[in-house]
Amino acid sequence: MPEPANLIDREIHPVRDRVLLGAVWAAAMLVAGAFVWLLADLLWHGAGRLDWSFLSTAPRNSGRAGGIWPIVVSTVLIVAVAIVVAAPLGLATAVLLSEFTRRGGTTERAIGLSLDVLAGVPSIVFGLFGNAFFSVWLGLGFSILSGGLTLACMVLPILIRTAETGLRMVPDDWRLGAAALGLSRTTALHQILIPVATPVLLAGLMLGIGRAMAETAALVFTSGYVDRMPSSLFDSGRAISVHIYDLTMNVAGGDRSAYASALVLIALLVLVNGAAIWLSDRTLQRKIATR
Amino acid sequence: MLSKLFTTGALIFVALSTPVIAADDKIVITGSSTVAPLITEIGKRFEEKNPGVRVDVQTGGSSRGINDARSGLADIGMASRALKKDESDLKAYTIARDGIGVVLNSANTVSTLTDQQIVDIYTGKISDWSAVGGTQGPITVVNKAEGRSTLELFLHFFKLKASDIKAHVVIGDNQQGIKTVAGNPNAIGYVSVGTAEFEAGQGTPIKLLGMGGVAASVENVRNGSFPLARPLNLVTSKEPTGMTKLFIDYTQSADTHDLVKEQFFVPNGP
Amino acid sequence: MSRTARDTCLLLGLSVAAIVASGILLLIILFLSTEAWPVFSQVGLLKFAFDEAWYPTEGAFDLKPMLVASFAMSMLSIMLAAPLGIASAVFCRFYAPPVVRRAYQWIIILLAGIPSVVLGLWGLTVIVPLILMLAPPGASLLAGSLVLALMIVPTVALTTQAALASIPQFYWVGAAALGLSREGTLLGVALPAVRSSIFAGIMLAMARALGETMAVLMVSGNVVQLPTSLFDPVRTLTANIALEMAYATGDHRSALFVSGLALTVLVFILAWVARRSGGQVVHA
Amino acid sequence: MMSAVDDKPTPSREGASSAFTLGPLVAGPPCCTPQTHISIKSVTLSYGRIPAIRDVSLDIYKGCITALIGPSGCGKTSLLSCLNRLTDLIPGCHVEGRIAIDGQDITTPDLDVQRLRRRVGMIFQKPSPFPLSIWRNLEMPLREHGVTRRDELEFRIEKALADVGLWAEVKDRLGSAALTLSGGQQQRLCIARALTLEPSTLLMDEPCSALDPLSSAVVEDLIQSLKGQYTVVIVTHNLAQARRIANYAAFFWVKERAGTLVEFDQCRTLFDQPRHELTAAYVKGLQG
Repeated sequence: MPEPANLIDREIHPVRDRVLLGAVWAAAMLVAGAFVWLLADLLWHGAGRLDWSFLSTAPRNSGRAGGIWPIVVSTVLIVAVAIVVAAPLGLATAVLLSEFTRRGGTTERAIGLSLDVLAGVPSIVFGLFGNAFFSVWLGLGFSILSGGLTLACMVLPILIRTAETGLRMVPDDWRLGAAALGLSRTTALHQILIPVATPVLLAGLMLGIGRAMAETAALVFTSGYVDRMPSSLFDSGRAISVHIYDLTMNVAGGDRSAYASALVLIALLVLVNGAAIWLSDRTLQRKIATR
Repeated sequence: MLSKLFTTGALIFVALSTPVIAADDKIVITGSSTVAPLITEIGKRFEEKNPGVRVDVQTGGSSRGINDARSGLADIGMASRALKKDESDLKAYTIARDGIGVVLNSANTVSTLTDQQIVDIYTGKISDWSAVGGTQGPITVVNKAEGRSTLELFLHFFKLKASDIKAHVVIGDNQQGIKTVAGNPNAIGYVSVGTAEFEAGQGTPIKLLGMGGVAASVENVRNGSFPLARPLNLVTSKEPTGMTKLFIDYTQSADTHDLVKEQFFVPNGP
Repeated sequence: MSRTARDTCLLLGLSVAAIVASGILLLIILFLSTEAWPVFSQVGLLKFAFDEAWYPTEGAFDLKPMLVASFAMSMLSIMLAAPLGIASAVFCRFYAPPVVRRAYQWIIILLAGIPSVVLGLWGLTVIVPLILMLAPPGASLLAGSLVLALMIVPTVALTTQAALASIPQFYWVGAAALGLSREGTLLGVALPAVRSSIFAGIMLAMARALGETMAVLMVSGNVVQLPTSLFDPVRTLTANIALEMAYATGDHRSALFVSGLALTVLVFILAWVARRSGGQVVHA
Repeated sequence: MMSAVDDKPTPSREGASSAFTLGPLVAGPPCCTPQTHISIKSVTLSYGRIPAIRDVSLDIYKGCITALIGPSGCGKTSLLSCLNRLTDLIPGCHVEGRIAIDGQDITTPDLDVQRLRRRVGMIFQKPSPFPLSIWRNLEMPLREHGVTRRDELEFRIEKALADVGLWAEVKDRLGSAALTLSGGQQQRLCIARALTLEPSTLLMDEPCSALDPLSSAVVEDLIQSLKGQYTVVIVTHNLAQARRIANYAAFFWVKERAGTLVEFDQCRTLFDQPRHELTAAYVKGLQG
């Protein structure tokens, strides 16, 4: 895509343009600076604790010693359950909103409003609700499954909103073109619209994964506190963020392990998001050809 | 591509969903987040001694422990407080105690406070450290959130009501109190004596104040001379039997005293 | 299966998904209401709005200061985060050299995944002492807003970025053909073209800010009072639940669920107002 | 997109300069059977409550090219969309009246619209190949319509590409992206895509107006060559073009804020001896 800057390089509003340039750089540097500061803080306190055994062993002495391996496994399982449930549900709802409802119509307004409100439900309320609904009412108990399902409810609005945006952005030309060829809407979605919207869907997925990985309050009451290696999805498993919370708030002398766990969490995010980017690039290459 | 991925995902999902044969005996314990780390450690040692037994510890607060023990959702509840009057239907087993002491930032020049001074500070009558012999600076009163057992203990000891206290920062868990006081030279708070002693030893800038002439130390909590302490309890709805009884007995035995000390609590008995 | 039938099946499936997705909220409201009912039936609704103060163990249930705090904190944080997030997206797309862009992209993605506990911890040990130097006690409305802003910047940035990426090429070409500079194109064409998507992102971010619990609990001081300045400690509705739920019993516990309901109502009103005004912006 | 350079006219066309002069008028019925293929009876189309076309009746003859002409906003494109039920996609769009293709009513709700759209292909003003490879652009619709045998797919795709004069140009790069083709090539690809489905009718909505004169001429030739095999309905603002290629022409005008059919006749008659003064004034733009 040709950048506008390549096409035009004379300045008509030098002051405005310079101010905007400065402001954008300043804002970006501010955000980056805050992140680097945060990361440096984590590294400063936690790097000394990081080694292979921290990754590969189970916690001892309430997490002050030992590692976090079972907790990493539980975290990945919980997030996987959440995404496996929420992604199809979210995509389906987004497709309904963008392809089958009119913007500003009653259906769109009702569903949209309920999603906006759902996005604002506090995570601790999700936790209490998840406990009452999944753990007790559905009888799943404290388990990775209840935790994952609770998180699925939580990330749903994010996934739906972003996917809807992505699909609405696909030019109507292709919708009309597909219809004129007698393609079913299913085919048009599957072959063209969804692949074209993939970058946006991916951005939403990353937000969702990030949110799910970072969640604490919703998991304390659902996937629980047990730091043993889970043997099935019906086992309770402690998520990293719950572990971090416990270490910082309840365990005296747990701070270094907490910082180190936070670093592991960030590494995990890099891995998961990297995989997501790689996967979408592959799908895009196979499905969509623009160059 | 995506559909293949989903199929694989679904297969893994199904494989993992198949519950493995449940452990011979599973004890579910829920409740206080203060007690949970200790019980987790005791549970692990108990599991080693009794193969086939699983101890699942869940948190959620003392009231959750009480409720779950009462409703039968948990075999045992954990509470970092004594039972209340309307909880006489339950049975409590004290496994350890936890002293509560007043802490200041170590930069603070004040080294002792009388009970009256503490009351005056917490009720807002004294608002500057110079009034109690320190260097000038506005006092930041750190208080616990409504309902928390340390708050109730504190209020009870100083004969105050929750609404009497004029706090500047309200905190939840113990470590938040320590971090808040450590980060603010003019703060005053009250936290668990054991953890404060440990943190001070680790170089965290806080110091414990004595109370009523008794130094705040684990030793003084153990021998009963320190006035502010709370029991850490396991709670059951009926007389425990079988594995549950075995576990409760084990938690109260001397076998676990080292674990109790590791968590900076005060073991039962001498 | 014929193609038309396949489409019908698709629509059916999508509708079911949408019903499930919007049904969750109803379930949650039902759950909150059931849990809150005991205290409602005993002390009535008005007590939560017109009581003197919040001392639930002493039978005082005033939620006003916390409603105001929740509202103020989320507004402040979105006012900080929206420009930062939009600027971040614009930076990534138009200003950053390729290497910087990739790095910055990762920063945003990772920032989205930093647990609120970690942000809270950082806020408590870094931001709060800094604010303390300006005005005690440090833990304050400002600290909460700053930490929240950092937390929701990625939401705004990623949604804006996604929206900018999907602007058809002829917009850029068309704008360039009109002799618009990069900045002119941005302000005059690109951002207006995607304002509805940006708006949706901001709504998501604001909802997140309203619902955030742990980080806010750690840095905002949690004193139940109407804030008179940025440096006053405040307690949000979410922090209220998290702080007191652990030991709350009986009416106190019920009252905490009323906090949850109150927050839901607040979000509902904000979302509704935003949709009405936002809708006009979008269709203008 | 407007790169005319790489859009070489096909060898079959001699003297591209003729695109700039008025060609000889194409005679009416003798080249095609005056047999009704599509019958439009009292069609009124409205968006919400606002009618866009009012009471249009028109017969479209088999194998002929029928041009719909008239000023912008007079409902030509809307009428075109009725013929393959693309109107279904527009929320709030409502069609009354009867449209029959080969005697079969296509306005009934239980009609298989996808089968209809296979029989009635459509070409849009803006070339809209999918963001797929050239091959996949042609293959995907075929598969959707049940053609899955490899040899048949290859045969049909090659034939369609050859019919639109694109085969020689793209046969070595079928795997590259369709969006890398020039505008004219993209439009011919879209026509080929419609042809692979073996439709009986092609609807064209200003198919040349987004193309440069050379590409436009190539596409125009292509449309000419479809005559006889396919029934073509074309909307165009280029009166010279309509006059060059169409057998029949229908003139639309806006009356009471809705499009209506003013005059329908053989192309030559409509241009040379318009019966209605509105038509006369409109085509005078061409003649004057």
